[in-house]
Amino acid sequence: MPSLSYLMARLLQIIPTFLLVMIFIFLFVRLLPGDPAIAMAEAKATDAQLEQIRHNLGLDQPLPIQFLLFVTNTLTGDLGRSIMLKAPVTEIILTRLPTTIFLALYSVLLAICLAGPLAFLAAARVNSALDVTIRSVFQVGLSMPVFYIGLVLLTVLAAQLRWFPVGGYGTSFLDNLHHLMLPALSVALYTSAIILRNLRASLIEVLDADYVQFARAKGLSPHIVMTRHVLRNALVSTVTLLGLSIGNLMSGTLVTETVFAVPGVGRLMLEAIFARDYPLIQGLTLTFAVLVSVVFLLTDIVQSWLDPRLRQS
Amino acid sequence: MSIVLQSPSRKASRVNAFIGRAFSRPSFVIGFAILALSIALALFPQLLAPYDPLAFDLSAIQQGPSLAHPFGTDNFGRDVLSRVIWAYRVDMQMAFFATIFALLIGVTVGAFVGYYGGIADTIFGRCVDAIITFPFLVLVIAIVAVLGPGLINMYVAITAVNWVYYARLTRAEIMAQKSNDYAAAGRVLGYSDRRIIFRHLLPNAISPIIVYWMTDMALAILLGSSLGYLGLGAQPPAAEWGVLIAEGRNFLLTAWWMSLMPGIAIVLTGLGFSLVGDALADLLRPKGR
Amino acid sequence: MSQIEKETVLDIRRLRTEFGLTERPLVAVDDVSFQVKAGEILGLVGESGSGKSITLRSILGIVRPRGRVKGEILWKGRDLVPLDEAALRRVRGREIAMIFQEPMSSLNPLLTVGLQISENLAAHTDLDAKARKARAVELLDMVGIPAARDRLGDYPHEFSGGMRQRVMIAIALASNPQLLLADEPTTALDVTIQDQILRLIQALSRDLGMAVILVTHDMGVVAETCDRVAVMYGGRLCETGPTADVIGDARHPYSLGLLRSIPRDVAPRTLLYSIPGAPPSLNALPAGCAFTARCPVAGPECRDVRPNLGTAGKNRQVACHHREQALIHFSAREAAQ
Amino acid sequence: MKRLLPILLGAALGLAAATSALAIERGGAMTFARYDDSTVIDPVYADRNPDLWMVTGLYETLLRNGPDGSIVPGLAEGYDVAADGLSIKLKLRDGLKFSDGSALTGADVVFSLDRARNPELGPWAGLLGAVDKASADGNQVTLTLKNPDPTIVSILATFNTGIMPKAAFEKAAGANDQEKARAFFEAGPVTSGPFTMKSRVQGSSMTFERNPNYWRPGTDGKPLPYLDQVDFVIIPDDATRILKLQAGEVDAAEFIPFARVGELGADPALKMELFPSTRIVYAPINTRETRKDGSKNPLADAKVRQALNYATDKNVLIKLVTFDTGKPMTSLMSAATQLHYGPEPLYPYNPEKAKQLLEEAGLGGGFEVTFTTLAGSADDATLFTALQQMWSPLGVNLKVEQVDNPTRGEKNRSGDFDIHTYGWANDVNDPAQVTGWLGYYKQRQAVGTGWNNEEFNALFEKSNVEVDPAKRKDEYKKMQEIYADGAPLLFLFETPFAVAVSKSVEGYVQTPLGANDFSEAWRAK
Repeated sequence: MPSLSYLMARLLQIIPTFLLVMIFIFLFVRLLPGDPAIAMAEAKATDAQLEQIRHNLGLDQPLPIQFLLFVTNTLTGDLGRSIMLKAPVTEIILTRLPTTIFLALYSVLLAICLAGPLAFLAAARVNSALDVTIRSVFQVGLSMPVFYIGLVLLTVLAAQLRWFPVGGYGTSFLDNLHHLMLPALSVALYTSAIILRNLRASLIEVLDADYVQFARAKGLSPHIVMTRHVLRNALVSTVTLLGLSIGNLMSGTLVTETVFAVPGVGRLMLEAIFARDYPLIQGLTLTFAVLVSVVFLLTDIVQSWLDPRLRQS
Repeated sequence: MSIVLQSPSRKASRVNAFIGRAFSRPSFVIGFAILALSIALALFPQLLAPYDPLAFDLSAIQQGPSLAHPFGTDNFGRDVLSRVIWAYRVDMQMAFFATIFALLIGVTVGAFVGYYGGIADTIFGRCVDAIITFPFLVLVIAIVAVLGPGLINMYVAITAVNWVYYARLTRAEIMAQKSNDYAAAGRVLGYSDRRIIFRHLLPNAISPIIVYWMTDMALAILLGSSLGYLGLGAQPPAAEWGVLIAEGRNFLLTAWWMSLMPGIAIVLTGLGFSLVGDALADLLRPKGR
Repeated sequence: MSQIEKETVLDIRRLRTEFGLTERPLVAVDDVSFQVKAGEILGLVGESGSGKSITLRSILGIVRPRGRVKGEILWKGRDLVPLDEAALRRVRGREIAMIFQEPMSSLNPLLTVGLQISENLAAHTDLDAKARKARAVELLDMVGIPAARDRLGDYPHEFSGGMRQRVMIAIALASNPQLLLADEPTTALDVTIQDQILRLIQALSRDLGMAVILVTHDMGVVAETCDRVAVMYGGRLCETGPTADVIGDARHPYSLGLLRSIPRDVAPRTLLYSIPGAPPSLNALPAGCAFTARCPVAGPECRDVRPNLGTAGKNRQVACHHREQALIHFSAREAAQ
Repeated sequence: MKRLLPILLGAALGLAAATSALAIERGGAMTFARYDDSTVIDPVYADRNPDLWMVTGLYETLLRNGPDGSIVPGLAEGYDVAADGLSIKLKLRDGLKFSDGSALTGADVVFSLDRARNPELGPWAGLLGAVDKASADGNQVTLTLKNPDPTIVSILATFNTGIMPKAAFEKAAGANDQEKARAFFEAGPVTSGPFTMKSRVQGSSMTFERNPNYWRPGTDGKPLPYLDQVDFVIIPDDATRILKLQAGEVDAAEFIPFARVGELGADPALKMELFPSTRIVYAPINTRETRKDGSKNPLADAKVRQALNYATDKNVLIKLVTFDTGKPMTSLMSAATQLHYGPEPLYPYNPEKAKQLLEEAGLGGGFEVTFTTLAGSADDATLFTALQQMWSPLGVNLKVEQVDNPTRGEKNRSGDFDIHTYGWANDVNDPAQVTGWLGYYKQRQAVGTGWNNEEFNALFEKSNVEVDPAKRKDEYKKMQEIYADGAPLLFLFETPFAVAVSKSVEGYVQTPLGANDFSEAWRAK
């Protein structure tokens, strides 16, 4: 297992990154054009009401003070109040986040289930008809935008065959698996195309590696050669890739949540953007950044668990 | 001197041999053909589209594919084929403009940072860390949200995020090239840093960047059409594949051609870019490592 | 060198290994026959691409990607060629072990050295976990790794290059094989370490009565270590014989070229001198002698007629149409020097 | 024989009554797919349509809007306006109860009305601006007014005067009214309307449960509502909402895009309801002498605005945008609004007349106009494309400028536009709201157009204190005529509320003001 000092060092690295992230978010919300007060007011509001809203949002304070307020509030978990939903941003995000995390994990799982076995089949017989077919299908998958995959699945599997519900979110775990199958699959198809590509390449590389030849020369059973020597080594780069594609995954859930009416943070982000709900946009962007950082961190930990060479801090 | 410094890839015979090898690969030929056709459609939609893409024809609403309208008509009687063809202009533009500035900025920054290293490199590293912490689409739509929807704003938003990826790639390549003999020779001969970077290091570092650019153009189409679909990219009535699919969204079962045809166009074009990109990646990969 | 005639353990007859399409195969090893006796170290020499590594891998049936092996590989009288994977697996590692050229890449970087030794024991012995551990320590001790007990939990990257090669040998020796196939075991190591490893192999062969096939392109290594030598070129054997005879009195133009071009007063570990021209590629082998294109004494028939490996003195075989001319040619050059 | 006939008749009549009573079935639940979620359903704080269209489901008002737009009794048995127009008396029904079983009394009414007219709280307090004091004596409620207000009766039937339980509300946690309101709502409020809120998952779903203590009887004589439960799911995407309906996952879907009305109407499992609404789609025209950038504004001339109106073929727009579900505007307000006057569609398509008017205005040579549309809106894109094609023969070069909603609001406020699209639906069952918004300069510069007509403004002010209904009606007729002639708008069309409902559900209504009324909905088993 990775050492504690390694973990600490890795955690410390996050701090300056996060400070920058906060500055980015803050600046980009404040310095660009558009008056949040008008965005939140009804068309019918008077100028005095607008002034009051600006005051309530702290928009009449100087920028550095606003930033300080932003940082201290954020650290205490206070992301302000949503203009659109009239509730604390933290609270809104916390109610919506589990859905998105569920969806993301679900699609990663589907993607691995799809890409894993196929990558093995393809790598076992490089350039065979099967390999070429698998690669071509996934190449097409890579060229399809997530929203389009979603629409196709929606039309065929939900609207016509009625195998799955058209959208929404379930009430129990199993119900969720059923409801979120199509949205998860739309993201998974794209993600699995990336995984397949990478896993196939690293499997081919590992299968040819000297240590696998050596393991075979030792007379080990194919099963042990496969699991202990091939799979584990091929996994290292795939785990890295999975970690790095978390951004893609989040982007994908944003689209798929919109297409399938899944009440997660992705759809919330779009709604917030259309309503110019600045506190909510700010909070959500930060949430996404935290999510991605956590996944990067987890990836590092898993990687250093898999690969002893990475354990030195 | 010139022997030491000349980058080998510039020799014409090598270029010819390279093109020969490229065209002997079926995947490259298919990809190249798709791209060539796409570019032709993007450049001359007025010659190739049978109808005005914007003209309403209330007598021909939502007609299925026929000889007169091979891709059918939409809910205003507009010819879907013509709209798909005109959309090539917008989408191919997206592929180009959403990436070219990111490439130029990223390569320049990456080259300088990679060559000089030091404090600039450290700051750059931190910025990269911070930017890749945001999911790409989230950051892009957040920027679009603040700037307002539309194509130009979308280019700005994508460029603002995307240059980082080019810069990171270029930096790594330049760092690798920096230690080579010809770079040292350039320094000994007293060439300016700029000349060493742009005349000697970059030409040798450029091939993985070009390969990435190809893939990135495919990604830009995916991203641009997604934004169009979400109402943040190209704006109706302009024809853009994502917008066309969004228009057909309400008629998935009754007028499937409205969303299917632009979808096929996206997949084909994306495939064109990635086939060419993959083939180039294979061909340009250094041998014997 | 032992004077007593020992039994032949490995007898390879007309070995042919090919790749690619059956209609237009790439032949990597063609018509190779040789024997190895118990306790004997056979050197298999040649330039890279001459087919020596593939010969070794053909013996164990681990030729990738999917090579086809033909001919006979008689291991203690039993032919290995027709055996299936399961049967071959009982031979691999247990009776015939193999070590590879790159100690860096041949050990799995993600697994502890202890596990990599004991998985071999688990596959071929009935030892329990505790006994396997004891045996692993013993093996590491035997190959000269200090503080062996403490190093079982270490990973390959925590060892130096030479130590890694020792670890690999320890793994190979785990189940007391009777034949060790060593594929350029010292090429990646620096000179002092090379020496130590070769001495280790020699000692093990002597002490355990284990036969060794040592593949190398270094004549010095052969001279120092091997009892007999077989020279390969273009996937075929050109000359075999006792080491001293072949080095002192080479007959094939290729061996002659290899040896005679080395100035006598230089230490024997000098790398092979490159004979003018390049070795032929597998898809451009002539029907006749593979060395024709680079041979100084080649006649018109050499290109089309394959010379047989013919007896040339006690225990010696040479495959050449023009042995005399070759001798004269190289003697003249030597005289000129 | 003579005796038999009445008996037979009576039997037949009884049978008829029995069948119509039998036709309604009680119990069960329906699932309703909404386009957006409510945030806080509170009479005072509701400010977005998804909030305020739900309020009357939970909170009953003293008076109600009848099906024909007239005012009918609600919690109050009736109302009595004093002759001087300065006070109103209302008597509450006997035995009224909140959903928790506690009695609904005059004190609750005073509490609710005081809250509703407190300008510190919600955006709607102005509607009760004329009220000086609300007081109660048992079931007798009296409102005294500062000045006569002809709209007050309508306001007492408007969502913002819904009656809330004083005791339960004050018990809710929170330092101020706003926090209390949220806590009260989140906890599943005690209500006076047909339903209570059982559960809610923000952004995803909400469940209304039957209020057993609701006062109003159904056709079977027992109290409403018929349904035990209404489940709401939030599906913002139009196509997904409809797919869910077609798949039978929901029983009704609101805001059906007009493009799909025909298709869903033909679906044998569905009823395509087009509820008359007060919703109008129009385009404010900047009438100021100069544009924001200082250049001369050709649209300042009423003749030019009239010309553009004549040059616009509304029927084509209605076909393109509303797929023939809309109607041309006949006045500044929708035909479903009280005191509407408009015998025929305004500015029927007449390109010759348009041309002539432009000649008269000296702009026969053409000019350039910018049309500001909402980015991402397909309807706006269609409107623009159609208008561009309709106006180009007149030499009007229409340019498009796409902005998002807040930017459009900003441009409207600052007068930085030529023409832009806008929509409106009444919140109150009285014409004063829409008339003030669209035409009264002192309110919002006549919906940002800068149109400032002295006569219109004076009439509007006068009508707001006019107690004589007949005179008020005259004043409104005059205002509508002046407005139509001044043409500060491009008059486009009225649209209905399109809701598709499963054939198994009956009686759901969306009122002209937009309110979702489930009180008389029922489900056939």
